[in-house]
Amino acid sequence: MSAQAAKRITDIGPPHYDKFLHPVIKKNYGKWVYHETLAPGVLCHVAESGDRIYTVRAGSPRLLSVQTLRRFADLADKYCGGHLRFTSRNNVEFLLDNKEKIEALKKELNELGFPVGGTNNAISNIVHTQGWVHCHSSATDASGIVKAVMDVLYDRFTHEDLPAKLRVALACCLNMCGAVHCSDIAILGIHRRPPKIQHDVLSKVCELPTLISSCPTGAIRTKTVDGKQSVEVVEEQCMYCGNCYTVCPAMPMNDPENDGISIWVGGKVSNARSAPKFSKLAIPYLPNNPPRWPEVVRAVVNIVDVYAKNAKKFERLGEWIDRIGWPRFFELTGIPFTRYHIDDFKHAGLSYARSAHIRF
Amino acid sequence: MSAQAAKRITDIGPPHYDKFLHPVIKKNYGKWVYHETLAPGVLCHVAESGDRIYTVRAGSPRLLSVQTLRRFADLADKYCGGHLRFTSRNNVEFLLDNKEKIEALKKELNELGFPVGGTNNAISNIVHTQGWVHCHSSATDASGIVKAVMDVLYDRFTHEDLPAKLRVALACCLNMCGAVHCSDIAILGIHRRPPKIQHDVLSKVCELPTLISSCPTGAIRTKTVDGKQSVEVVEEQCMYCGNCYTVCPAMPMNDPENDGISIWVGGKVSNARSAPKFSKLAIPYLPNNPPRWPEVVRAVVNIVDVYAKNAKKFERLGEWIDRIGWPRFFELTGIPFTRYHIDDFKHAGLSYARSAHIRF
Amino acid sequence: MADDQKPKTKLLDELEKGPWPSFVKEIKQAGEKSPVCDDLLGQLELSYEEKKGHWKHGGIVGVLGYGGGVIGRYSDLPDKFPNVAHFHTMRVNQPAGWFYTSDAIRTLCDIWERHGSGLTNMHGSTGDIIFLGTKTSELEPAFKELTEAGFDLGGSGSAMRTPSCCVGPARCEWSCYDTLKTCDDLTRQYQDEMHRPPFPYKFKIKCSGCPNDCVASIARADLSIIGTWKDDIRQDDAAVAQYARAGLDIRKDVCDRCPTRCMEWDGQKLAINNRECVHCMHCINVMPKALRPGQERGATLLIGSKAPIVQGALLSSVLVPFVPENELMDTLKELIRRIWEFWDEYGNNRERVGELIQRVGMANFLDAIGLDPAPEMVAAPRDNPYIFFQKEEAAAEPEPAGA
Amino acid sequence: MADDQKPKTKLLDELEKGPWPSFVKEIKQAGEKSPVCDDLLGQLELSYEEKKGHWKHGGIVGVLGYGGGVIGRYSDLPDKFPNVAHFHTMRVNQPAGWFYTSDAIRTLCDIWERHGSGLTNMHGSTGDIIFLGTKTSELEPAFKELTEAGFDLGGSGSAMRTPSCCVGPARCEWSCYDTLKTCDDLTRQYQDEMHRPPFPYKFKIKCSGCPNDCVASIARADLSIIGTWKDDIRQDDAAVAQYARAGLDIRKDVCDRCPTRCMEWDGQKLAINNRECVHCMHCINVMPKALRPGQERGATLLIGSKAPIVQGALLSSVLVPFVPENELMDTLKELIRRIWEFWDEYGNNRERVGELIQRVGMANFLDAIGLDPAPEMVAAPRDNPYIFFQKEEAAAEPEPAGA
Ligand code: SRM
Ligand code: SRM
Ligand code: SRM
Ligand code: SRM
Ligand code: SF4
Ligand code: SF4
Ligand code: SF4
Ligand code: SF4
Ligand code: SF4
Ligand code: SF4
Ligand code: SF4
Ligand code: SF4
Repeated sequence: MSAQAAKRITDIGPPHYDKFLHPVIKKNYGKWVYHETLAPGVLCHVAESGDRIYTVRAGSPRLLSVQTLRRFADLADKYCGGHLRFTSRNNVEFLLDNKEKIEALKKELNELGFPVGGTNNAISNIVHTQGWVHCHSSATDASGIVKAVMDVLYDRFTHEDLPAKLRVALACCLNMCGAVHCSDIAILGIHRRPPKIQHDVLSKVCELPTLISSCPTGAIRTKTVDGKQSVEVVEEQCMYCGNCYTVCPAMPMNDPENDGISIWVGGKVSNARSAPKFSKLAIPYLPNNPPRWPEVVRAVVNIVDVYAKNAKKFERLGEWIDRIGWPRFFELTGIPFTRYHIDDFKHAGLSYARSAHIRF
Repeated sequence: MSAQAAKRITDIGPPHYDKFLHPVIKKNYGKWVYHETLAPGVLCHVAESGDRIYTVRAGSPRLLSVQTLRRFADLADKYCGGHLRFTSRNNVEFLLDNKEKIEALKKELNELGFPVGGTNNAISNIVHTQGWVHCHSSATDASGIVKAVMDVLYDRFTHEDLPAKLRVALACCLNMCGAVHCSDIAILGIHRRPPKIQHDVLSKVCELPTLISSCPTGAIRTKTVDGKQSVEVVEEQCMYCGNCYTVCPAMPMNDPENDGISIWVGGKVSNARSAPKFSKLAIPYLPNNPPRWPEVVRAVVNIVDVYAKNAKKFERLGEWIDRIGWPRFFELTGIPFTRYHIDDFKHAGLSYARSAHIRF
Repeated sequence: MADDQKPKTKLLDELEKGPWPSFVKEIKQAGEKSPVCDDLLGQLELSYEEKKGHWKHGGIVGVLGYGGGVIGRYSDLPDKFPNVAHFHTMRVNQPAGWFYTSDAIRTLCDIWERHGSGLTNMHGSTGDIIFLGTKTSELEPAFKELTEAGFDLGGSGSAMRTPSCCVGPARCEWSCYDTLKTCDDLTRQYQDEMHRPPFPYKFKIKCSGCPNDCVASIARADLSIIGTWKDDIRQDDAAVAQYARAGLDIRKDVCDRCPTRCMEWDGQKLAINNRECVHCMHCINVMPKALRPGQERGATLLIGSKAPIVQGALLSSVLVPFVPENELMDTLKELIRRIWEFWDEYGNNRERVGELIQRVGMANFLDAIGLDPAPEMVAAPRDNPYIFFQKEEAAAEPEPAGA
Repeated sequence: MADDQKPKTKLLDELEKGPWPSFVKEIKQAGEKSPVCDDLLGQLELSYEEKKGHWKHGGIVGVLGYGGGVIGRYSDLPDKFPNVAHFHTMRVNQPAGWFYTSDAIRTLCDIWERHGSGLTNMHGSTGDIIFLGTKTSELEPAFKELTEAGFDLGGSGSAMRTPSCCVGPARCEWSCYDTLKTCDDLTRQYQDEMHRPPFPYKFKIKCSGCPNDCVASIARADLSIIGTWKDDIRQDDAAVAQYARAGLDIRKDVCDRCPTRCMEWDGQKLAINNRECVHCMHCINVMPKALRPGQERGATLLIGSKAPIVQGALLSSVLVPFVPENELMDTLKELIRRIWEFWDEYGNNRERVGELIQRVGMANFLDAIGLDPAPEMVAAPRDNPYIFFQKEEAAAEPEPAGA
């Protein structure tokens, strides 16, 4: 090792992107005029100069071994002069300047088990989180459900046959690291029982004022248990958000019998046509049923299918529901409407139907 | 007096409406097919039977002397077989079965000083409240402002030349007896200083717990003043709603220097096209300037004129603003946008612009 | 009172000018017979000068056996304006739809000239006939004459208020239920609740025959009854064509303004996708000769609107999406009973029913009054994941049908 | 490790089947070289059997001098799965736009094979390269090799997070500012705030080149930078006509879906009323060859989005309607400084900046950071009359211009 390398380097940030850009991109940076889709997963961007850059997008499980990454690197070398990128939904994109090489690349990717697609009105990758693979908070797994769902939605990834983009996201607890709250379909891990308080250690590992103020509904009160300072949870006021556990390990939420999945629909992020919107509750609870979560898969596929069949061109899922109305959404999907669908948190009143606009 | 009359009669309710209906109405009750407008203020409803009932609507100050009422009764006798009604906006309607008599009736009404109009896309009467004529709560007068405004909007009452209906309402305090909160233009009396507490009588005339809990922002705290149980108001937390005064006379709000008028726009009640909506703040404060409140009159007329000039056919004021956006509304009307326009009450966050939809 | 004794009303006199009918003229006119009006004018002129009101806070007065219907009012300058030292108003149940004969009007005038200021509001914001200003001693005599003439008082305080209704079937082709009958029936049904305040706070009912909502029920009534229809809009194609010929731009003015865009006009034929119609009335309003509400009629019931105090204004929200006209009265009575029962038990002092629902949550309210949750009740399902699962359900949830 | 020692993963094996690429395969593949992965699989299989996670709550670990960038993670069954007794992740700043060369990828792989599980997330939800699982003793060596290779850690805890950006000008014709440069500049600028948690809570920045918002900035960033333009949409009429000829129904698919209906298509010519355009991108998305954003480009700055905990999810809301591209970096730096100053002083522990604004009110926040209120900041002005008038203003209000 050199003398310089021995010095501890800090606060340098990432390598400058410039080093990693494809030469065609570097040359035409900011000078793109339009794009075309050549096939699902294959885009062509045309620059003012007339130059073209081709993109081949492949689905990824996001959780990648170095072995697979090296295989991607090899493909990039073979087809792209060593250039690739990842997308904001964790797909991998190969950047080519030679249209002729596209088919061969697609073939190799398919052989390696990486489907090409996810563009335009396909279902793209499911943005997701850690689940049982790496997080202490999870009410469910992440990668397993994603795999089970995408196995069944596979053709929706490789074909662009939906009325519009459809974004699925998953978060394994209410912290929502997958930021699922604005997704066409959100799969959200939830608890359904209050924390089980570990009175014996609580005051040792947690700060009581922080703990008490962490509860959005004020359900936590101090209590002395067996002579030790601890807390109690007013069960009626607890809606199982787990925020107390985030600040205090002595409030574990895990409960195999009661943890599970809720399904949310109709959110979006883009400003295209309608403003961004939050996803709304479709199904309050489905059980955790590893390894393939059949109830969850069925629920998601059902919603996708009903949407695909009924929505008009350019209607995102939430825009479709806005047109047909929520009653019809529940009718068409066969999902029961329950007391849980009616908001009762802070702004609940604003979610009531405050007009006589009704479809029969 | 007869023996029967001597007995105290109670709980009989109003006379049955049936007794008061015009014979043509009685005959065609529930059997109307369509209507036409013959002139501003003059409607013709056609029944299945082919019968027609003609309505002549006249503007009223609502505060009516028995003398004027008797004059209305005389007109009803002369032209309507004794039949008249009032509208939900306090206009008077004469009901005729003879088209020929309409012009003569209109002429008499005009001579008596009662304008005919208020239908369709005219500005109808201003729904209003008591003001200094009869209420203890008022931050302003009611009838005086209505008179001053309608004097200037007179032609808008007698002509139907607006893009759509335009409803003006006035309430003299935040209790909003005029229910102005869903009006195209709302004129609302407001206070701008906290109550002046009468410590000497407070505990005698008011219940402290009721008083304290009456404050929407929790601004009222118990305090002992000169040895007497009383309260204090945390000034920073008081937004001058006057609810404490409603429950406790020892908290008067009146303040000639600071009381005045705020102007709200874009509300509606009907479900036609868009859902009902609340009026939104346009001008936070205008001074009380009796007898003719010139600032208020100018403000209302300005908004009406800008709307009349810019809105499309069938666009209610709020629908017009929805299309052009609030920034343009403030630009076109020349009204300054201030910190007061930004909500800071319960649901404030939901009123922020949560999209990148911006007009430049 | 001699003319030169009349109060000087320099400011108010300004309001006799101008084309709109003048309330000052009305007061002066009544003043010709009633000295009360002179003092009213005097005090009002003072208010105009000082920019503040001169009425004292409330005061409970009324007629024998009634807890409501009169608003007590006292001048804070009784020495200066002795004739309005007392100046109470009486709220009188209006006849449904505000229909009168000239005789009825004259009867009312006579009573109020004898026992009050001779000033009225036709009508108050809630809908009552307002007899504006009298003294305590005249309340009972006025009441006696009123009831003898077939009139009765309305509500005030923590009581039911006089229901009101739009002109409806009496003169409107769009009325989807009998608003006058409903309003009248309800007024009669709840005389006791109106006259003997039994509630945590006031309760208002308003009846509109169709979604145009000409009595503003959705903004101003604890219970809003809005007529609507369930089947298809009745359509007369010939009349549609006639509107087009007469110059109406059907695509722009009708189809493009339909909130769900469920109408198509191809230049020849208007096609309405009635399954997507939200019954907003717009197309019918624009083409009254060509389009009419369907024939399966009834009403939507909505709950909870009110003015801003305390927790912000509310609009009523859907409680029962559709009640057929012939079931309306029975449904209303049963529902009102259950709502009042719940409100009685759980409502705080001065808490309107809409505020109570906000506080306890719609789902709990529905439980309490025995209604099932329906998606029509919400603009959208919840967007926050803060669900209070019911104890018995956790650990034993069946898979929902649609899953 | 011999093959027969591999853990039995009956349930997980099911997830090797099916067409979508399998994360189980990935773990097994990495397991060929790293025993860590076997224990990960073993513990995960147990989670699948028991339907619960087996990680302990948090734990603070890191590299020297940094307070963030590593997520401490410990198994709650360390005896059973000793190789994942520690299983920390390292968050590594991704290069802007997630562009790599094959060499860079290989470098990362080599480092992580040497010092960790050989498992990654490409990428984490915030955008970092995630090195998934290593033990405490390997953190510092891994860090050393990373920095030597030109990489650095991202943020965690109450710190700035690695900003992220859409592909922008690198490959998108719609980018209205240089998202990569902005993202890279910001990442470099705030290395200190990223590595030494100075805040009440986390702070995220995301950069999207246009309102399509391909990095979901409006939903997932405390500061959302969304490209937009101020002048007219560039329009190529010939290309419009070509779309029409090719079968696009311009009226239905473009004009009727424009949120403000500011476009007219008469079958020949497309007319856009650009004053009413809200820059939603729809028409441009549908006709990329015919329509393009204007040339007066820049960005809208929005503030405050976040996930639901504690007071409900937030979307970012408009803070600065438009910053020209050439002023963007300076404006951002100044604004961020002021925002952080205010948040530092007034933010509660674990209070995101969006929550703080909700708590103190937007107007007060604007005052504090020195911005004037603008109507673009609100969807609509307030609808409740609960206005806190400022003391000095009451009693001395000038008449507003428009009155
Ligand atoms: C590569 C990527 C950006 C990146 O830096 O990684 C990207 C790239 C493009 N987006 Fe995107 N978007 C990307 C994530 C997003 C996201 C973020 C997300 O999904 O989390 C959104 C917001 C989604 C939402 O609203 O929930 C997004 C909303 C759009 C839209 C608006 C769609 C709509 O109608 O709502 C367009 C326009 C269109 O597709 O017509 C769009 C259009 C495009 C175009 C066509 C832009 C262009 O001219 O190059 C690019 C290829 C489109 C495609 O995939 O069909 N892109 N795009 C992201 C690919 C993710 C993936 O692997 O699938
Ligand atoms: C007489 C009255 C009912 C009553 O029982 O007294 C009434 C009567 C009619 N209304 Fe109304 N409306 C009456 C108050 C209302 C109100 C309530 C209010 O103003 O406080 C509303 C809700 C206003 C709002 O949204 O803020 C109302 C919203 C409508 C609408 C919907 C207008 C819209 O586009 O939003 C229509 C339809 C139309 O005009 O095209 C309508 C239509 C009608 C029709 C044409 C119905 C018919 O076929 O007979 C009637 C004559 C119309 C006219 O005045 O132009 N009426 N109408 C009320 C007259 C008040 C007045 O003196 O001006
Ligand atoms: C007379 C009338 C105004 C008018 O000029 O027409 C009126 C006058 C008063 N109202 Fe009202 N309200 C009148 C209709 C309304 C309406 C409109 C409506 O009913 O459609 C509202 C808004 C709708 C609602 O109920 O929310 C209304 C909302 C209030 C409130 C606020 C209630 C609330 O829950 O927010 C108060 C305060 C209170 O009850 O303590 C109030 C209180 C009052 C009091 C009794 C003053 C008080 O604080 O005690 C006023 C007596 C004035 C006087 O001396 O004559 N008045 N009040 C209306 C009744 C006439 C009638 O019976 O026909
Ligand atoms: C790794 C990652 C999920 C992933 O699989 O990609 C992640 C993982 C964790 N997040 Fe997250 N968050 C991750 C992106 C997000 C996002 C999405 C985003 O940044 O766009 C969000 C929603 C957006 C937001 O910030 O609001 C998010 C909202 C949270 C929250 C809730 C914060 C809030 O204000 O509501 C917590 C709770 C906390 O901070 O105490 C949280 C906490 C956590 C912790 C540290 C668990 C905890 O309670 O301490 C998780 C560590 C898991 C582990 O062991 O690896 N994570 N977290 C993401 C970071 C990777 C990266 O650096 O690229
Ligand atoms: S969503 Fe919850 S469980 Fe999943 S990674 Fe984030 S904090 Fe952990
Ligand atoms: S889980 Fe959430 S609601 Fe329940 S006690 Fe903990 S913080 Fe409070
Ligand atoms: S609005 Fe206020 S001041 Fe006016 S009548 Fe009603 S309670 Fe009295
Ligand atoms: S005026 Fe309103 S905010 Fe002020 S102290 Fe009284 S009740 Fe509270
Ligand atoms: S509410 Fe409907 S039915 Fe009643 S008068 Fe108005 S338009 Fe006619
Ligand atoms: S009533 Fe309204 S929603 Fe129904 S078709 Fe007519 S315009 Fe459309
Ligand atoms: S956000 Fe806009 S500029 Fe960025 S990639 Fe998406 S479409 Fe292109
Ligand atoms: S960008 Fe959106 S708002 Fe602007 S013209 Fe196009 S479709 Fe309409």
